[in-house]
Amino acid sequence: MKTVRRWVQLSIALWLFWLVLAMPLDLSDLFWGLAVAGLAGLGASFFLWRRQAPGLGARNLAGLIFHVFDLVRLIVPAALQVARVVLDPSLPVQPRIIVYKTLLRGELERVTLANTITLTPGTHCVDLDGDRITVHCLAPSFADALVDGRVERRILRSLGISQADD
Amino acid sequence: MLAAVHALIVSFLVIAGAAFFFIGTLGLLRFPDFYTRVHAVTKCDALGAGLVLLGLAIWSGPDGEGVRIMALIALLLLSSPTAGHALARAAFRTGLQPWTREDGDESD
Amino acid sequence: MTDWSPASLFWAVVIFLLINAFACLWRGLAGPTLPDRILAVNVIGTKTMVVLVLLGLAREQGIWLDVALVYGLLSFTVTLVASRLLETGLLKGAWRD
Amino acid sequence: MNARRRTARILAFALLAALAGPLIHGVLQLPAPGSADAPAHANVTANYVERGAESGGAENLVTGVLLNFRALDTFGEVIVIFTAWLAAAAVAGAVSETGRRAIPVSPVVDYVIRALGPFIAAFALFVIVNGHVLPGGGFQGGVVLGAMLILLSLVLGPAPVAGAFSARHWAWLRATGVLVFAATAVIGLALTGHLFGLPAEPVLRKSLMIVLELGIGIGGGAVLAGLFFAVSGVQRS
Repeated sequence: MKTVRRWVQLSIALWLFWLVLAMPLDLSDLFWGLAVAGLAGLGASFFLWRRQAPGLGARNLAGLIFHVFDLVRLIVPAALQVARVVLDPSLPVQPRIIVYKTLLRGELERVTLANTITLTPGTHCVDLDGDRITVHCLAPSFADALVDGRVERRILRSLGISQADD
Repeated sequence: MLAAVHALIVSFLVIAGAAFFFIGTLGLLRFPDFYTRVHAVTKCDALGAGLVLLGLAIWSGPDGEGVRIMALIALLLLSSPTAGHALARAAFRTGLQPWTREDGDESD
Repeated sequence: MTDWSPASLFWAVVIFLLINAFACLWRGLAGPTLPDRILAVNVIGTKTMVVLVLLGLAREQGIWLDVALVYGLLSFTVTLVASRLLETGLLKGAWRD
Repeated sequence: MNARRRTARILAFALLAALAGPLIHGVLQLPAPGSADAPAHANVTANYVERGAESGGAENLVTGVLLNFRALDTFGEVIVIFTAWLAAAAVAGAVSETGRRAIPVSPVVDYVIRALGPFIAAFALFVIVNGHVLPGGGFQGGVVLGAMLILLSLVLGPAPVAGAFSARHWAWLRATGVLVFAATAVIGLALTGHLFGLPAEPVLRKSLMIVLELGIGIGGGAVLAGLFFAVSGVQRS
C-alpha cells in the first residue's frame, strides 16, 4: 500500500519534470509524459527503492531549495577566503583531517550535511560512515562553523525537521 | 533602461562565474596534493558554473530554455559535490596520504 | 548602450573557458596520481557543459541545452564509476603496492 | 607461455598494420575538407535540405535524413555498435579479479543515485521519444539509459541489475536495435515496395519512427550496460 502511494507521488513528480523538459507543450507531450512517468515511477518504487527509499517528501524538497539559498550566505564569504589563498604567492594552506561526530540522524539530513560540507569552501567531506564524518580542511579555521554546530542547525531548520520526532 | 539593467545583471553573473572557474583552474594547478586540489575544484566549479548558468537563465527568461537551465543548475549542485566526495573517498579508502605542511614536500 | 547585448560577451567567456580547460588538461597529463587525472577529466567535463549552454544561447540553438544535460549526466557517471573502480581495486593507484 | 604471448602480439600488430594500410589509402582518397567539388557538397546536401523537411516526416532535419534517405547507413551504424560490443566484451572478459576489495558504496553516492535514478530514466525516455525533434534521438537516449543502468549497478551492486534479465534476454535486448531496424526494412518492403520505405501516412510514419528510435535506444543502452557488467566481471559476453 505504501509502495503504491509512493508510486503515485513519484509519477506526478516525474510527469512535472517531463513537462519542464518539453516546455513548448502540445497534447502528445502530456500523454507521453504520463506514460513514461508512470513507467519510470513503477520501476523506481518497486525495484530501486524496495530496499530503502530516499525519505524525501514535498516539504523536505521545498526545504532543500530554501537550503540552497541559505547556503549562498555561507559559501560566498568562504569562497572569497579560498580565492585569497589560491592567489597568494606563498599558498598559505595547512591541510588537516578532522573526524566529526554528527548529531543528525536521518539519511537525508546526513547526506545534505556531507554535500554542504563539500560545497563550503575550505572543507571537503572525505568519508561518511554512520555518524562519523571525515572532513579534510584547508586550514583548521575553516572547520569552525562546522564544529560549533552552526551548519547542522541550519540544515535542520531548512528541512523543517525537529530532532525529537525522529 | 530596464533592458540595460537586465543586461548588466546577466553580464555580472557570467563574468563572476568565469572568475570562479579561473580560480578553480589555478587551484588545480597550484595546490600541493590531490585532496587540496579537489577542494579548489569542487567549490569553484559548482559556484562558477552555477553563477554562469544563473546568468544565462535570467537572460533567456522564464520560457522553456530558462526552466531547463534551472534544471541543469539543480543537477550540477547535486552532482558536483557528490562526484568530488566519491573521488576523495576512493583515494582516502585506498590509502592515499594527505599532504601536510610538516612533511615539507609532496607525499606521493 | 541599448544595442549592446550580453550575447557578444558569451563568446569571450567561451574562449576563456576553453583556455581554462586546456590548462586543466595539463593536470590530467602530469598527474601525479590517478585521482588527479580523474579530477582533471571531471573539471573539463563541467567546463564543456557550460560552454555548450553558452554556445547554444549565443547561436540561438535551444536544443544544445539537451546535449549539455546529457553531457553533464555522462560526466557525472564517468567520475562516479571511475572512483568506484578505484575504490574496489579494479583500477590501481601507484601509492598502494 | 611468454613466447606464445609475444607471437600473439606480433600477429595482432601485423593484422592491425594490414588493416591500417587500406584505411589510410581510403582516407587519402577523400577530397580535401571543405573543397567545393566534394561529392557531399555537389548535390546531395542541397537535395536533403530541400526535400528533407517535407518528405522526411521528422522536424529535426538530421533525424529525418538519418532514418529516410540514409536508412541503410544508419542500419550499418547500428550493426557497428552491436559488433563493437561483441569485440569489447571479448577483451573486457579478460580483466583479472585479484585484489578486489569489498568496500560498501559511499552513502552519499548511494542516496543521490537513488533519488536521481527515476529522473534520469524519464530523461532518457524523453530524449528517445522526442528523437524526431531533438538531436541524437535513439543513440543519445540509449547512452543515457545505459548510464542510468551503470549508476544503478553502482548502488545495488552489478549482480542484481544484471540479474534483472536472464543472460539470454540481455542478448536479445542488445540486439533490439538491429532487429527492429531489420523488421522495419521488411515492413517498408511490404508497405511501399522498397526496403526501409516508410509509409506516407503521417501517423503511421511517426509511430514507426518512434519504434525505431526506441529500438536503437534500448539496444544501445543494453550494449553499454553489458560492457560495464563485463568489466566488473558479473557477466561474461
